[in-house]
Amino acid sequence: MDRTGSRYVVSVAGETHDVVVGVDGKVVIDGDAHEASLSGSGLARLRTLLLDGKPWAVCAEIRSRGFWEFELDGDRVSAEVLDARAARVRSLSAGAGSERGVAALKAPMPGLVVQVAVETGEIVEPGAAVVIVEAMKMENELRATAAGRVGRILVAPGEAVEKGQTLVEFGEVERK
Amino acid sequence: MDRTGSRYVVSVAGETHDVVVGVDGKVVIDGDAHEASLSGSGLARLRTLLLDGKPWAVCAEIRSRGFWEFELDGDRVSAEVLDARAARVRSLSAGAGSERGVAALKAPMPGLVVQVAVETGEIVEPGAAVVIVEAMKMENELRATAAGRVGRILVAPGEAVEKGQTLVEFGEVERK
Amino acid sequence: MIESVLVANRGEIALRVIRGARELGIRTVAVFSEADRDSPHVVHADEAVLIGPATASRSYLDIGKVLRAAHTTGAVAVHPGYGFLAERADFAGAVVDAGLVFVGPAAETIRAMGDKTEARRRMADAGVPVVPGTTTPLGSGSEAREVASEVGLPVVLKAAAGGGGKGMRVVRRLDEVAAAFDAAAREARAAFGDGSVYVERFLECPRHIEVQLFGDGFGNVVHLHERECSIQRRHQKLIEEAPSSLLGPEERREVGEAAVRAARAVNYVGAGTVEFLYQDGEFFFLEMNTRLQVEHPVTEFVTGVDLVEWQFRVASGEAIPMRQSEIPLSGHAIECRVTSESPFDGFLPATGTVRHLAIPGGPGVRWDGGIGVGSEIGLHYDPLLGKLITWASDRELAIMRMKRALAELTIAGVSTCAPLLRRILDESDFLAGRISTAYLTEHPELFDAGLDDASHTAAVAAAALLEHERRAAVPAPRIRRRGVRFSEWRAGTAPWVAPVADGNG
Amino acid sequence: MIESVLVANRGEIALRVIRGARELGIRTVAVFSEADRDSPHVVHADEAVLIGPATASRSYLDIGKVLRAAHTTGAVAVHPGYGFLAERADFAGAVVDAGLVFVGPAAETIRAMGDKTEARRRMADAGVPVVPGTTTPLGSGSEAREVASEVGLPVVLKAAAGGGGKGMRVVRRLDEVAAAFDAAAREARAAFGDGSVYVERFLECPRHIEVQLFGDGFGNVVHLHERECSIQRRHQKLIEEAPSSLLGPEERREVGEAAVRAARAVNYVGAGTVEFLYQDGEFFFLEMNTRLQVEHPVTEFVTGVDLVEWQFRVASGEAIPMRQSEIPLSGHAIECRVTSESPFDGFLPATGTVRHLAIPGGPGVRWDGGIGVGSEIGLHYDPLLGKLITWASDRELAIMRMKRALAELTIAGVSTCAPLLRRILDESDFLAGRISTAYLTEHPELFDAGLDDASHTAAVAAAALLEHERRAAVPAPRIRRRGVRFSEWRAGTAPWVAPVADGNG
Repeated sequence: MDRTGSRYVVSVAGETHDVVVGVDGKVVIDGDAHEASLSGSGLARLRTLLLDGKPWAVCAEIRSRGFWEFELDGDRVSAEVLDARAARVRSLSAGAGSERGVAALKAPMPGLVVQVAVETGEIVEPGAAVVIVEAMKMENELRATAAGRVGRILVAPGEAVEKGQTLVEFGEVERK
Repeated sequence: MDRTGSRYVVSVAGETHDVVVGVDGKVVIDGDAHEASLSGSGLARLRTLLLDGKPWAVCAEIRSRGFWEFELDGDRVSAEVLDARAARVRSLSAGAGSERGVAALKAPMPGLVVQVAVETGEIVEPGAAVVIVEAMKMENELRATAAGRVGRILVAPGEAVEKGQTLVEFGEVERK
Repeated sequence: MIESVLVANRGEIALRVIRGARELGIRTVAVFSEADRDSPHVVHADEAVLIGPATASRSYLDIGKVLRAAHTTGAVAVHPGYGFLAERADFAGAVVDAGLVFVGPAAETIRAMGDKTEARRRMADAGVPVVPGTTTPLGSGSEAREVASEVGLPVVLKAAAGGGGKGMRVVRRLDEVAAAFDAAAREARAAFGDGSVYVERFLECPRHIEVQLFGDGFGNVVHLHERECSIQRRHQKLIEEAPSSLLGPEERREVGEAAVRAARAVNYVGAGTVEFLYQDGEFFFLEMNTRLQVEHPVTEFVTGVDLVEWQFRVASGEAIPMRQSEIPLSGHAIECRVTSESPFDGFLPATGTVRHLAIPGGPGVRWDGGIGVGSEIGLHYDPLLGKLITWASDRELAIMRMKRALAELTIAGVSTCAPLLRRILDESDFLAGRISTAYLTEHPELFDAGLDDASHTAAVAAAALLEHERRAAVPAPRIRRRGVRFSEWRAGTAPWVAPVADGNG
Repeated sequence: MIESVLVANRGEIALRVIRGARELGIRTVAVFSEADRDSPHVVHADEAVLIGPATASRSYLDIGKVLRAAHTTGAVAVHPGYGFLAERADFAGAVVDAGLVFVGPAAETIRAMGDKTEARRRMADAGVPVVPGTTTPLGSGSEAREVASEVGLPVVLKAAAGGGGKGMRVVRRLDEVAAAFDAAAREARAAFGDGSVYVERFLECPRHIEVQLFGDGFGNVVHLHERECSIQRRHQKLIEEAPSSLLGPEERREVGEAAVRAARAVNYVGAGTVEFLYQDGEFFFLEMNTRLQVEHPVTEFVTGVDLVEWQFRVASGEAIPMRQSEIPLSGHAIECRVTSESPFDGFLPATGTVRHLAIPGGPGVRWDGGIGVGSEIGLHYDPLLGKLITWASDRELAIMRMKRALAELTIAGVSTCAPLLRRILDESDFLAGRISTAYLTEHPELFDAGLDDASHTAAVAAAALLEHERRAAVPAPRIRRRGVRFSEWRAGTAPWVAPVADGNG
């Protein structure tokens, strides 16, 4: 932290911003200076962000280092904050190690598998039903987002699944 | 903790009780067995004590080891909990080192001293005004609880005082 | 007045009933599952009994356990709330057989109205208009297909034992009828233990208008005016109002009288609701709910009547304390259901722990909630976290008040549908009262996720300040983690999630 | 309608006014001191301006700073709330001189009614009965003694600029008059910047009955019925009701008309209240408050009128939207003031941090609060944390509802007067409506501290379980502390704390 303030790279809703937090109540976002202060302290309680005179209710939770989730006047926001150095490291490694050609259908919520509508080796069209999961007494049909060949099927009807659990893997996806 | 449960000595509102917390949801208070459970976990939020089927709202705060302060269905309760060993130590040392013949008037709340109504050496009667403290724009007269001779006066008008701060000491108090 | 009551429910409705009972000096007994030890409905009862694990079939739906809890605690009456056992005739019968008072209508009434096909028959006989369709459950998907082609598409398949949109499917193509029939039957069996399904013509853009009824067994049946519940998604109500902005005094009288006729046809006792669909100037009987409704507070606000108080009075053998002409209708009330669902993500059920709760206050605002700070929001039960209700002298002011109240509401730690509610309250068709059950499908723009510019900037500033504050408070770490971990779900391919057959109701 | 308003206040009333403004689409500007950065009234405004340190004289009472904040933010009107600058004629004048709208009566009206002796003169002239006493401020303690011996003891000394019990002393012995005069003058100077004190005969057991007024400057003056505010301690109201359970229709009409006469005598515009003492069948004018009262919600509940809405309408140049005969009076409302004071400890001011806040909900319940979780309750401002208000169809049910709501209210982390409120609501004289301003001094048993047996046992069990749980969670400490530390205050000799002159009002 130097006299001109601390520099961060903030990502919200897929957009990335350059932010400088000054020592004088100034926050500079992408070059625009704002008056900003955050009241009190403490997570898990309502605090007030005063930004250019306008108050915002903020109730924050930290997910992991630099990852924040908060309610902002009733909207739920996820944000990632890196310092300038970490952001540079990130940009250099982008693209490396990403999976290619393999997709997986994961459970978007915990629930009970009601039906698996595909078989291994089958080719599915975009929008085709793959698995039906029941949660809160409603059936939710999980559909394919793209054409592909069904690989491993990792669940069976009657099985309880956790949020994020892989249900079905797809092999090499041929996009036209 | 043995199979028969953990033994505590609990003081509430000046009364002391022998309490055994069992491993089976039983709490024995002064020999009487009760079904008891405390829901969830965490301080600073409302929890449910279920005692013989009756629910109580509890919001607890720990002041120091063994000292609890909580709201119990809207009543504010202070409690001290010692284990059996600590209670024995306490009972052996009782009376030792207690002050005799000296009393002090302490501020029951933070505030501003408006007036000191006594002088050193003066003998005051029970109920006599000693100090007037203003808090929340109301004047509060602190009076003597017993007859006595005024010793050191530790505050002056205009001075801000903290809760618990000694304002005036009294010398040897002659009780009739 | 009855001396004590066991409330065979959980969440906000259990708390609502307990509040009403306490205000009449009735001793209250709560029952709770292991998932609900810490729930507000437990702590506010005079007595509480654990009746089983989280799974509803082994706790809240277990009639034997509920009756044993009543026996153990000496409760003389049972209030079922809504959902769970509320519309199970066998439960009402078992309560009465156990020598207890059931706070609701007779088992026979529940049975007749709970069988939606039987209800349609009875209403048609009483001269109440019904939607074209079958009056008997269907045997198979192919039979359903036949009926659908007779009645004309689109059709809606409905669970005979149903309610709340469960076991309900709208079908627009003949070749989809059989699959939808199977899904509806499966859902109905899971939800109600009865897979019977029938078919009705599906009205495309009707308004959902329902009438609150009360009967007392002394021959008195009154209505407490109507509610407008057209803002629905997947047949589940989201926003309700009283009165309907659509009806003139003449139509209000007409629909009220039709509802009273329906209630008299089944000798109705207690609180009930007759639901109608209204389209092109015509009312059609939809169903009769033999219980208190989720949305009863809007009626309470415009009439000043405490419906739970009336339930207890009637269950205690008292007559209804007002005549039809004495029941007020004053101002306008709106209710927003706040559920643990992600509205911009296909209404996915959301889970989490309530970390902070700020409840709106001030004039004309009511909150009926079932959660507190620390509540774990899981998937075992209905996603309704609470209901926000406002009243004002007219609809416009009631909406402004609701906007203000929604702005004050904070439930941190779990996604809710509140952001969608806020958008609806700003939308011009809603403000003008141009609504129908198709409203949400006709307004897909309400579901576009994303923050407006001011909120986006505030979010960026808040995130930077939060992280800045954290770094100032915490000494720099010795060991730096390599990279940053995304959640599994964010990193994966987002599946496209949609209900099996998403009707436009 | 005015386009924007600066709310020159804090706490629950600032939030109340902001809510009302938002519901009318009026842009709101909050001001706040450094102690209130995190207050609900700040976050719910559209804009907020820091105006100084915690000390009120350098923030909320600083007219220059308030006006500069209005100028900076472009606010076109100022709402003063109650307290602080609300009854400062110079403030109302400065607002108007700055070209802004003052939401309240004319400076001249405030001046006339704010000077209690001048007010007594004017009312006597208008034929409104006043309590015997002086109509000019007194010069000294000895003069006060002379007047007291003329009027007859007991007397009450009152700040001419006063309100809210500040600068007020009841005296029963002639030799105490001079000392009480000095104390009252000192308090009045500190609270209002004006040490003028006058004297009135003190009525021993009167009821405090006040009438809500509204004038619009078009010649319309209406009353919105009366409030009963007899439950007071040290002249500060604790529980208020509407209507009074004492008055019949004839007396209600009589006192309402007297209040309207009083308002017409000063060409009253906006919301105001005429306070009366009622004893032995007679009403006496006590004072007129030229602002919204703390207890205005009980009137809002029984009339359905939003008084803040009317304030904004009248300030915007509209006429009052109802005639006298159209103003409803329906059911019964009660308000309990929840203050940060230890009622069983001489009403000592209490401080702390709000660690948990559970707000009651359900039908007929309103919470007007100014605190949130994390709020620091200090000694800078009024101890009012919030107001709990209930409505029901009659007084008995409203009281039952209040008992139920108070049982749900939890404010953890600071002592409040709620335990005393609960006891009052169980006390038979209160329940029977046998109340007067002497009620609390006549019921010293309400102040006996201590838990009942069931609560005591629950407290013992809770403490044991909390400590047991803590020990199970935390590994045994290596180093044992010797002995146990009491807080200084508990270990010391408890002083007997009492107000300098504790009147029975």
